[in-house]
This record gives sequence, C-alpha cells and structure tokens, in this order.
Amino acid sequence: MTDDARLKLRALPDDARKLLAPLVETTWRFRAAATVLGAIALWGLTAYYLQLRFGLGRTGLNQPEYWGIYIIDFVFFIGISHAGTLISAILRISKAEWRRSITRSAEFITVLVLGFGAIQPIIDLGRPDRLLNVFLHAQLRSPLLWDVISIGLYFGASTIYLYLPMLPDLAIIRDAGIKAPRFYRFLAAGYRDTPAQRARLERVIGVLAIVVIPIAVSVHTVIGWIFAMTLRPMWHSTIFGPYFVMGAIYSGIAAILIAMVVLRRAYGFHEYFRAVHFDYMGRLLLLFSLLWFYFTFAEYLTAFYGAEPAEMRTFWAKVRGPFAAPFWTMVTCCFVIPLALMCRRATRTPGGTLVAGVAVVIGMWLERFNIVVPTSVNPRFEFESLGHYLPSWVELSILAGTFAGFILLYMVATKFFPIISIWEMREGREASVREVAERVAGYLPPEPVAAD
Amino acid sequence: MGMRVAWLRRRVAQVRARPGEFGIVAAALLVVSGAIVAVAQGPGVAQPIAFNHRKHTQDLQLDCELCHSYVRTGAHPGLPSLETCAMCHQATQGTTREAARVTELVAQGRPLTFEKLFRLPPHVFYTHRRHVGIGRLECRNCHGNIALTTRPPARPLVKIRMGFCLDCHRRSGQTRDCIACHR
Amino acid sequence: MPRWGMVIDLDRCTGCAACEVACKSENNIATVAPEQAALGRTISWMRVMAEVEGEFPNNTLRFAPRPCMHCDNPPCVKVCPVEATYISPEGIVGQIYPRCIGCRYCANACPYTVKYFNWYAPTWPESERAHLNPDVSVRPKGVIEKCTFCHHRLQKAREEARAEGRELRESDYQPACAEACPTRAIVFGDLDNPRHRVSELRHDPRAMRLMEDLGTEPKVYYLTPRT
Amino acid sequence: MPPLAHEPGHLGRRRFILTLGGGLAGLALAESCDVRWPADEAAGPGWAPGLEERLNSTCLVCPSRCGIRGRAVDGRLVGIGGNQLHPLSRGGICPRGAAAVQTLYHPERLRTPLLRVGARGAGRWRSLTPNGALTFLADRLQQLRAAGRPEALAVLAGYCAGSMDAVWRQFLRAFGSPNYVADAYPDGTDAIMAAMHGIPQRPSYDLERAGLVLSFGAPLFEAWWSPLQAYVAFGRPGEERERHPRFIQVDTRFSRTAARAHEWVAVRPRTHAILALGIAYVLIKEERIDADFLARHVAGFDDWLDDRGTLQPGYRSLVLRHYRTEEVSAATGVPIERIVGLAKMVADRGPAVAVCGADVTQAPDGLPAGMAVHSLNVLTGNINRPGGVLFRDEPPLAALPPAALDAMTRRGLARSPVALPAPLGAPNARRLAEEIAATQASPVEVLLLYYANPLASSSDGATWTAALSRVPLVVSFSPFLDETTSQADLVIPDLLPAERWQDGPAPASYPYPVWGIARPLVTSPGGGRSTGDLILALAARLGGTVGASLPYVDFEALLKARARGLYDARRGMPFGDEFETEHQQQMQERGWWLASAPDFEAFWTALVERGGWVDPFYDHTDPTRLARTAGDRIELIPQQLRRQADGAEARDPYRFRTDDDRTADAFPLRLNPYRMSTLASGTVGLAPWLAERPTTFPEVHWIPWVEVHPMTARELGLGDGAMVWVVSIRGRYLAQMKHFAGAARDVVNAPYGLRHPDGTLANPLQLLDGATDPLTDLASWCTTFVRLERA
Repeated sequence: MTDDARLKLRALPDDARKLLAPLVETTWRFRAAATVLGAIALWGLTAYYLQLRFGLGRTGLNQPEYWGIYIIDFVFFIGISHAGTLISAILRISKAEWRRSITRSAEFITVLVLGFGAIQPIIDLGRPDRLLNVFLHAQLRSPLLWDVISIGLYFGASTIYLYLPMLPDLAIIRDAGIKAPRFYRFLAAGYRDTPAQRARLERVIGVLAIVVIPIAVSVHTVIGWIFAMTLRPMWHSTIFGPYFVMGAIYSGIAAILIAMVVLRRAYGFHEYFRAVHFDYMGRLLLLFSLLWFYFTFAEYLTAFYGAEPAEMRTFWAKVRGPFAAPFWTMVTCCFVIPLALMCRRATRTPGGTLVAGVAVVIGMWLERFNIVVPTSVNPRFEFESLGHYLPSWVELSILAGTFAGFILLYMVATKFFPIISIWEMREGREASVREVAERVAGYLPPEPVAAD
Repeated sequence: MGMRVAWLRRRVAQVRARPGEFGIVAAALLVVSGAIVAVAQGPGVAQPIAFNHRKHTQDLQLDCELCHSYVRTGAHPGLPSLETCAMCHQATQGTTREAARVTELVAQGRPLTFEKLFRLPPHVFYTHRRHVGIGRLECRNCHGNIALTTRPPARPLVKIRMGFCLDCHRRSGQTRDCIACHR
Repeated sequence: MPRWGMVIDLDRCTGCAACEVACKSENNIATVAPEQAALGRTISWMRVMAEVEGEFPNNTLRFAPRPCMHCDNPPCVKVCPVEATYISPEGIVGQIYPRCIGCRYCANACPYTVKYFNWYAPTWPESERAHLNPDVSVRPKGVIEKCTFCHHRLQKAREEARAEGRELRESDYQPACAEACPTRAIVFGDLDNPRHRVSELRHDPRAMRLMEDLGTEPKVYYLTPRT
Repeated sequence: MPPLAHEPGHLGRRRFILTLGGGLAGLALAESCDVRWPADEAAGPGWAPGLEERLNSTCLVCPSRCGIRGRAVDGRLVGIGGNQLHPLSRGGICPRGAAAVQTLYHPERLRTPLLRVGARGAGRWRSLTPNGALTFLADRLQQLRAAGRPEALAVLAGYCAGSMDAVWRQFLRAFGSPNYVADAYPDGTDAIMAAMHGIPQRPSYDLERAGLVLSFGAPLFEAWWSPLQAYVAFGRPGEERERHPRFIQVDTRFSRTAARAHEWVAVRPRTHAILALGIAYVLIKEERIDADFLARHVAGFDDWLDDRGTLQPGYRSLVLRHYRTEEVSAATGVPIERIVGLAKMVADRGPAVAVCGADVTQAPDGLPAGMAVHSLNVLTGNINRPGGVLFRDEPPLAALPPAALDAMTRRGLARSPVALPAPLGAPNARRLAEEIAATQASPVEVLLLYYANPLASSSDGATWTAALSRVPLVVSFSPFLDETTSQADLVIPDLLPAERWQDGPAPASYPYPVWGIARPLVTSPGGGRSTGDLILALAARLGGTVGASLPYVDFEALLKARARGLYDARRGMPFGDEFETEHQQQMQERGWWLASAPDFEAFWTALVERGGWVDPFYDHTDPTRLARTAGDRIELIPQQLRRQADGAEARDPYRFRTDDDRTADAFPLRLNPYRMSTLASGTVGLAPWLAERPTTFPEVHWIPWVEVHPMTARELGLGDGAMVWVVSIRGRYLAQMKHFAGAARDVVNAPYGLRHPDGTLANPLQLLDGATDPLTDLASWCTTFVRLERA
C-alpha cells in the first residue's frame, strides 16, 4: 500500500481511522494464514475434481448410508449463516444498543457461509451436470425444492441486508480515497449521507430487519423438514423445524463469538469488542445452551418413551452403540462446556467465550452428524442394518477445503470492507445517548411536576 | 427508493443510447452459444457411399422395406448390407461414379457399412415394429423427406426429441406415461 | 386399468436367489469390485434378505425376497425434486434415469431400502457386454436405479398382443424373478383382475405386507410361512 | 449522482457478466436439447434389428440337467430362463443356470487351442489352429498304437453322463485302452445299493409324492444331484397342505437347506447314522415297521444261522443292543423327545423317504453309515413304492455300434487297468493318481482330462501333482485355464454348453428317465469345435477300429441316431406340459401308449423343439427293482461285506466310531467342508453375479470365507470379517472368517470351491487328513482338525 493511503487514513476521524486500518495495512501473519488457507481450499477443489471425474464412489458413502459429510456440512453451514442476519435483525429491532460493533461482522458470516452451505448439496449430487433439472422440471412437492426457494430468498435478502447498512461506510471509504476509488465509487452508488438519504436508509433497514426474520426461520425449518418429511426413525419428528432453527441460531452465536475474539486480537479492536459485549453475547449463548438441552432432551425422551423398535435401534446406536462417542461429545460440547463457562460472569470473558464458542461449533457439527449418520445406517428395514460409514479422504478434503475457503473469504472481506460499522458507531456516539435516555424515561411514569 | 429507481432508468437509457455496446455483447453471446452447440453436435455423419435416396425411392419406385428390411418387425429397421446392394449392383447401374464404386465393392466382396443417422438416446425404448408395423406410421412422419434427398445428409432432417414424440402421442391419443418409452 | 402386483409365498421360498440372478441378467445389473462390495455398494433390485437368529442348535432364519414394493402411496415419489421417480397410472413406480440428478433423497425416503445408487458408472468386461439385454438401458453413473417390475416386458408384451390383435394375458407379462422361481413362490399379475392368481392370493389369510402401518400401500404381498 | 458508464472497466465487467450468462444459457440449451449423450450411456440396441429367438435346451452346468430356454437377440445370448416343459425343473431355474450367460462371455475364456512352449505350468503357450491341434493329438495317439501301447492312453472325465460318457468309453475301447476313469461326483450311494440290494446304481427319490423327506446331510437345496427336483417337490402343492411333503434336515450346520426345511435336526459330525439307528430303535420298539415287507423281501433283520451253524445277530438285535435312545441322544446331541418325535413322524407321515448325503458317506466308515440311513427306508418298506426309494432305468437310447476290435485293441483291453476299482465301487481318480505317481515310468503316456480338475477338486493334490509330472502328454479340454489345465501340455478348449450339441439325462435321483437335449443357442463367435465333435473327428482321422466304431459326422448326428432308440421303444414322449405328461403317464399305467409323432423326423424335431424326452411312467410292481442279490432279498447285513472283510466289523457293520483323535490342542476345531449351491465342481470360477453374492447368508461378497461360532471366534480374539489362515497338519489356506451363530462351537464350516478375486483357490479339501473309506475309496471330509491363525 502506498504512503499516500496511510496519510489519508491518518487524516480521518478516530473511529474511521481505527476501523479502516485493516483495509490499508496487511501483516505478514495475514498473508501466511491466507496462503495456508488458500492451499487447503485448493486441495479441497482438487478432491472435488476427482469426485466429479470418477463419481461419488470416491466418497465413503454406501447403501444405506446415502448422505454423509456433505449433507452434514450443508445443515451446519446454513445453520451458522443464521449468525448474522437473524441475530443482527433481532438486536436491531429490539434496539439493543450494544449491537453496534457486532452486526457487520455477523452479517458477513451469513452471506459468505450461506454460499458455502448452498454448494454442499450440489457437491453431493450424483449428476451435478443436471442441476438445471431442478428448475426445468421442478416438482414442488419435494421439500428439497422448498429448500432451494427459501435458501435463494435468504441469500438475496441477507445480501441486501448486508449491503444497505454498509452504504454509508462505503461512501466514507470512497470519500477518503484510501483504496480502489472506482470500486468503492461503484459500490457506494452515489450515497452522500444527506439527512434525507440517511432517513430513507434507516427506514429500509428497519423494514428489511423485519422481513429477513421469517425468511431466516423458514430456511432452517425447511432444512429440518427435509429430514422430518421422510419416514425414517428419529428423523420423522415434528420438533425438527424449531429444533433446527434453535440449533442454527445457537451455532450462529458461537460463530460470531469466535469471529469477535479473533477480530479483536488480529486488528486490535479491543475498544470496540469490550467486556460487556462478551458478557451479553455470553448470556445469549447460555440461554441457547439451555434451550438446546431442552429441545434435545424433549426429542430423545419422546423417542425413548415411545420405544418404537425402529426408533430404538437408532436411539441406542447413539446413546450407547457405535455412535456413543460423537453423541456424548456433542452433549459435552453443546451443553456442559458452554453452561459451565457462561453461567459465571468470571468466565464470560473473551477467553471463556472463545472456548465455549469453539465447543459449541464443534458440538453443533457433531449434532448434525448424529442426526444424519446413525439414522442412515439404521434404516427401518432391519435386514439392512449392516450399515457403516467412514468418510473418505476426498470427503474430508472437501470438508477442510470448505472451512478454509470460508475463513479465507471472510479474511479477504475484512480487507475490503470495515468489519465494524463506522457510521453506526458514530451514530451511537452522537444520537444514542440522548435517544436511550429518552427511551428509558419513556418506560417510567412521568416525573411529578413540582408544585409551585 | 424512488431515487434508486430513477437511477436505474437512467442507466438503461444510457445503454440504449449506445447500440454498439449492446451489439458486442449480443455477438459474443451468439458466438459462444453457437460454438457450444457445434461442439456438442459433432461433425455430423459421413456415409461410405453417396447414396441417392431420391433415385431409389422415387425414380426406381423401390420400397423402403427393400433395404430397411426389419422396419415392420424389428426394433431397428436395419441397414442394407453389401448383399442387398448386390441384388442390383452386380453389374454397373447408371453412370454415376458412386454406382460404379458400389459395383466395384460388390465385385471385391468388401463390406459396406452405412452409418446410423437418426439416433435415439439409449434410454429410449423405441421399436419400429410398434410404430410402423402396428401403428402404421409413414416413414416421413419422423424422418421427414429423407426419401427425396439426393445425397446422404450429415445431420438428421428432423430433430427427434421428447417433445417431438410427445406432440404426436398427444395428438393421436397414445400413452404419455414415462415408462412406456423410457427404459 | 390394471394394477400390477406381486405375491411372494414365504412358505415355498428356499432362499436360492435364482430371482436375484435372473433379475440381474434381465436388467443389466453390473457387479461391483470386491472392495466396493465390502463398502456396501452392491446392487440387487431383487434381494433375498436373510438373517440368522438364535444360537446353535436352535437357529431360525428370518428372511424375505425383497423387490421394490411399488407402493400405491410411494414415499420416494413425493420427495423427488425433479420427478425422476413417479408412479405410473398402472401403479408401477418408475425411475427415469436421464432425469435423475442423483440427490438420493428418494433412497433415504424409501422405508424398504430398495433404491440403489450408481456410485461409479457400471462396468463390464468388454466380452461380457454381449449378454446385455437390449430392452433395458445401462445406467450412467450417479443416478438411482431400482426394480421396475420388468416393465420393459410389459412394453414388449403389449406390443406383441397388439400385433396379434388380442388382449394381454396373465402369462404374457411376468417379471424375470417370478419366471425364474423354481418353487413358484413368486406370483405376479393384476391385483384387480379376478382372473389373475394374485388377486385371489392377496386375500389369503396368510397375506401381509411389509410395514403396512406406514400407509405406503405396497403392492408386494407376502404369504407368511406356516409353521 | 455522477455518470459512471464511461469507464472502460465498468463496461468490461458487464460484458463479462453477460458473456458468462450467455455461456450458461448455451449450456442450458445444449442440455435441454439432449444434443449429445455421454459415452457411458452408449450401450443401447445400436444397429441391430433386435430380432429375438427363444430356444429350449438343457443346462449342463451341474448334474441336475434342468430344462432351459435361451433368449438370443441378434445372435447374442442375453438371458437364460427355465423350460416350462421340462419334467424335472418345470420352468424353474437356479442362480448358476441363470448366470451361465456370464460364463459364456467370460473374458478369460479360451478361444483357440494352446500348446505349451515353456516349462509345465509356466504359463507360456502357443496358439494352434483347431486342425493343428487335432493333427497333433492324432499323431501322438497313432504313435501309441504304432508302439503297440494303446493302453497307455487314459481319460479322466468329470460328470458327463449320457452320450459323451458313451463316446469316451467307445473311443477307448476301440482304441484298445481299459483306462477310462469317471470322476463323477462319487457319493457312495451306488455302493450302498450294490451292497444291500445287489443293484449297483444310485437310487432315485420320489420326493414329490413322499409325505416326509428325511435328509441325512443331503444338501437338497444346495449342491445335491438336483436341487431343482427338491425345489419342485418343496414348492409344488403349496395350497394343499396335506400333500405338502414335510422336509426334515439332519445336518451338522445351519445350512440353507436346514434353514428352509420344515425342521432342522442338528447333529454332531459323524453321528448321522447313529441318529438313523436311534430312530430305527424306536420304530422297532414301537412296532411301527412294515413287518410284512420285511418278511417277504428282506434278509438279515432277524438273527440267523450262518454256514457254520453259529447264530449271527440280525439287524434288530444289533439296533436294540446298541442304539438305546439315551445313548443315541448322548452321542448325537439330539434330545430324546426329538428322536422319538422323529420316529413317530416317520411312522405317521409316510411315505417317509430317508435321503443319504455325502456328509454321511464321506467318512472312514461312510459305507455302513450310509447303509444305516438307508435301512430306515427298508424298515418302513418304502422301496419301489410311490414316495419312496426307486431304481429307475436309463432312457432306451439306441446303443452305439459294437466297438470294432482288432488284435492290438484286444491286447490292450486285456491289460489290467491302471486304476483298479475299490472293493465296492468303480475305478477312481485317486487310484489312478496313486498308480501313476508310484512308478518312475508312467503306465499312462497320454492323459486326456475332460471336465476334470483334480488339482482343485481332489483331496490328494500332492499325489496329482506328482502324477501329472510323470505323464509325457497331458491334454485338457477345459475352456478355462483352471489349476490342472495350466499344468497341461495341450489345451483344446471345448465350446461352452450354450454353443454345442450334447445330451443331458436327468440325474439318478430323479425317478423317471429323462433325456434332455442341449443344443447351440448361439454360434460361438470365435469358431472352435466342441469336444464331442473333436472326438468324432479324431476317430475319423485315426481310422481303423476307432473310426469304424464312431461313424458319425458330428455330435448332432450321433444324438439323432441314438434318439431312434427312444422312437422305437414305444414308450415315453417328447417333453409336454403338465397335463400332457400326466395324461401319458395314466395311459401307460393302463398299458397304452400315445404316439406323439407320425415319423422319426417329426419325432426328432419335436424332441429338439421341446427340449427332450421323458417317460413319466414308473413300474412299481417290477420285483427286479427291489433286489437283485443272490436270494433276491434286500440284505440288511450284506453278505458282500462279509466276504470283503472277515471279522467283527463284518458281523456288525452298524458300529461307528465318533472319537476322532484330534491332535491334542494344536488343532482344536473340526473342519467341516461343504459344497455350495452356486458352485459344485470347482473347475470354473464363479460368474461375477454369483461371486458378488455367493449365498443368501452369511453376508459375504467375493472373498472366500469360513464360518465360526461367534463365541469361538471371540475366544480366539478374532473379529467378524477378519482374514485368517485355516491350518491343518496337511496345509493351510486363506479365508475371511465370518461369525455365524448357526455353526457348532467346535467346528469350522468351510465352503469348497471359492476363489479369491486374484484367482487363487481357497480349498479346504487340500487340508483333509487323507483318511478314506476303504470300501469305497471316498475321502473323509469330517475327520480333519484345524486351527485358525490371524492372517
């Protein structure tokens, strides 16, 4: 980067200077990490090429284990994608003031991870060359098609929901002229931050925030329904819709927490991600760990109590059979660890939330594994209960490649866009204190007027 | 919002104002699609002999079944082998170079293998028996004016696709069940 | 409109698997390499399921030859996103290979596990291609395949009957498995036609269907073994 | 808002996007137009008109010789189904028969004759023309005759009952050699019948009309003489419960027959006969025997005075003395109530037919054990009765012309054969190998192998290796390079069954004479000549006595000439449907006969079209079908055995040892080899369809396996599916170990004849201890002990 850009950066006001610094400064650590991640992603691409060339036989899938890592990743990534849009929308609507530094990074997770999630079923297709059949010969009875629709909608909505609130920041970058002027001029699309524009923008964001919530809920509900609409033991369950939505939000919060801790360290955003953010997000995580336990318990108790033989084969396979290890690891990661760490203020620190977040992300991946695989290898027709599943190196490479690709893209995004909203911070400083005071005053009975 | 709509209108107007840009894009589109279709279709079918259908079917009034012997009974109608040609071309017929070549081949006993022109994908269960033998369809219903050609066409005169089959099935009230034709 | 169905008498079945091999021969089903077979990727549209229960010397065998059930209410058809699997007016659940995108949702939805996936393209030694049945296509890689009640035989039988200007007879259309069965345990025909044996046998007191409680309405009936 | 559109970069971006869109649209176009289909979908009907031909023939894959119906499309055999008219199989087919299309087009099939160029077994060959091979062989045989040693020609033939057997015998007789050895699945039942009935013939079983089929180790649904015969009997009268024969399987393992029979009686190895006599004990005690039949037709039931005037114990005394129910129960492991129940069922559900399997006779005391099983049929009088044991005759084919003999042939025939017959039996492969291996200068100079692969199928592989190395010229007619064929000097591959003319008479187990005709269903793409035609051509080439004895242009002509015997016999009929067959049977019962064809040509055409000839009538009143012993009585204590061996054994043949010496703890498990329904002979590898799933249980694919009880395996620390070496004192082989709850705790069940994917045979027979039954020469399959070692 040029010294010119540095000079221009230095001339900016405090928030903008700090938050735009990653756009002009790139450390060797970043380059090293990007190289490694890029290599892994390329490796994953190579593996996919092999699978494309020779067939899905390159995976460890078989009969009756028709679905494996790819579908697990699909559910997992789409789940993570609930991080941003949904959480930021909820926080925005509920006027949680502490959201201001968090929303942007969360929304980026959504848009990027959604792409990586959406390609998973395509990777899983036997005939990706016939993908267009899904549109040419769409059969609306199939939950898979509902999914195509809701994910498409969600992707569109969340991209807009990421882009629009970024407009003022893009205008700031354009005006500062620190980087690729034409690029930012195009993206800023003539936004001048006039009061009229600002007011219109805020109105649109408010509407979008409301619209995006039902779409987000529908996405993971429908993914849950993909499983629930079949007659398979421990899939055919009405709880799956809400269970999946809850799990998605849970894993999303964990992903945001990890991103916050990493961004805070990597870009020195200590002043923006403060103890209170971790404390509040930690509380949210705590709430969801309890919710997760409630849902899981309800789901398993129902299956256990009904004791239908077909269901029980899957149930016991998870609880004390060949899948006991992933099952109990899941319980530990999704419930025990986050509960233990997040129920005490002393551990709702960046370090504590990082540990809990990582545990939840791992646990939620395992949860999807525990939903997909044990049921697959224990089909209802019991003669076929000879199933087994060992992912092949191709699947694991694609898994690693997808993770690496997502992280890499996220890193690159932080180099082009402020990962913390500049204007929302400024707005917070300028307007919010007064607004909050007024709001709080509005909650209370009016102060008695002194009798004169 | 109104402002963005106005902006969009302006942009469209700008593009309209410069047909050159539009033309380039359209040309590129055409070239690419054309290339793809050409590559996908391949070079076409070449026959070992420039067989004159018109000569045989119109001038000489020979029946299709004479050379395509299984057209009423087989799945595929069959193509004439050298023996079929030899029925007449033992001695040179006519004056063309191709006719002389056939006679030469017959004399030498060298095999003559015609190439298939109209091809169906292998997942279609189609029999000529059903359509010609039982259904009494005319050859030209599906093969167009092949009988009037004077040179072997490189590509089918009629593109036989599922829609083509279904149109006829619909018109004639025949089955439109998938597995009636897909195997 | 006929409604094709099958009755399998478990009392007569010896588990010899002639039906399996006859099916493989009729429907061009390729074998898979030994390591693929060990992974569980063999294809067998008709398959004699057998499981030994109990301890020596008091073993019993739980078994059933299992083709596609051709359900009247097929769970696989509902979930297919591209209508590659569908139920024909005569009740045969068809699989259209050139349409299938290979998502395997139908395979997961089928409670009877009758749907098979081509993990690789099926392969044959060159010389073995000579015995491929020209009435049945060889599947490409990456699509689902399954028992079709040998519907190509129905296509041909109809053609034959029309050529001879007569009605279709019970014996005209028999799937390869039913034809091969040495103990005549497999009976096939029109369930609604009182002149066909299946329509009588399915009302036998021994008749049952697999997982009837799921409401899939299978058209394959089993006559339970007498003890 | 500034105008943006003039920047070139902007334009480029949009063009890029549009071009990309256009490309995608083009792809969509190409896709939706179905313009091109990938190569992997290219297998279709292609050019061929799809002309179909369906021809009846006879399956030659196993001895059952079922009727088949081949479906050929444009000259390719695309399917094999059953022939509805065949009286034995009635349209049914077995997996092996259906999979024969894969054998026909097997990539490893030999198409041209091969002459060895390198060392024996080195696998280096030179192709010969069919005529070159014929000349080569003819020259070598001429040399034998020129040297005055016609007896130095020997033929070892596998199961080829019918005209091929007759042609081989005729050929050797005219050539002047007594050395014809048939290795046709010996199971010792002919020796049992020879000893007890004086009829040296395998028995027939009228399973269909039996009330109870009591099988002692006979794998009725697996590698039996005719599984189809058993299937038809098992499945036939399904709706009429009373007529449904009840199948009871006495077996050492939970075989498929045991699993699907109505009852399975598990016995310890080597105790089948003890159970049979235990049942006899109850029948005698309860007086549920056919006393009238015993009195009129049976000798040796009661005690009798021998020539020296001493009182000899009869069958009754021996059984009552030694086979008290408690003792039988203790020896066999079958509970007392079960034994009594079985006896009651034999008495009540008659006619009860006891079928004796190779499990019983392939033991050191196999012959008496088989006699013990058969004695149940004698006790119930169920011989020569509907639903019983029958002795049927062969189809009345026209005999080949008497062999022409000259001085040299007479001299050769007068020589003693290399392989002398067993005391009760025929010349056999084991003796042939031993004799050749024992001498430095082999008595056999040319050895012809016809469907014989003794290196794989015999238990004395080492002897055979030695024997083969001594024979100067070994010729094999196998269409595949099997173990023995790869050790040959000359291979003249036969055509496969679907390409040649042959006949296939029904096996002895079927109670009616059936003559199936195997005819070419397709022509062999590589040309070639069937061995039958080759032998006829060879005879013509050799000329002289040989040529005069086999005066047929080809095998089809020979079959047609022999069929004249059927036409002239004025009985039987070309195959017909069940109604026609029943009608003919009823007519013949009343002494009538319905002619089926106006002349011989029409008769022959009908025979070929319908697949063969059957005589559905069996004469139950013919006394020569009961006994042909000296006293015309069935001998429960055979006098022939007394003459064979004088001693305690002869006085009481019904004593059996069960205390095999297992070599201490080194070999703790008993080896229990068995034949598979999908593979009986071991000469050809399994068709891929069969190799992929050789059995319905246990779940195995491709890899040869052994079955071990899960507890036993766990004690050995071996998990399900582990690869193990099966080790005996004589050798070892590699197999996959499957946990199998239907195996006894102290045995290893070992299917015979399977190959690893690389082609090596996993052969439990190589491990056998070498014990034989001295009376029949049958190898013992049940006295070998092994251990399992992790591979």
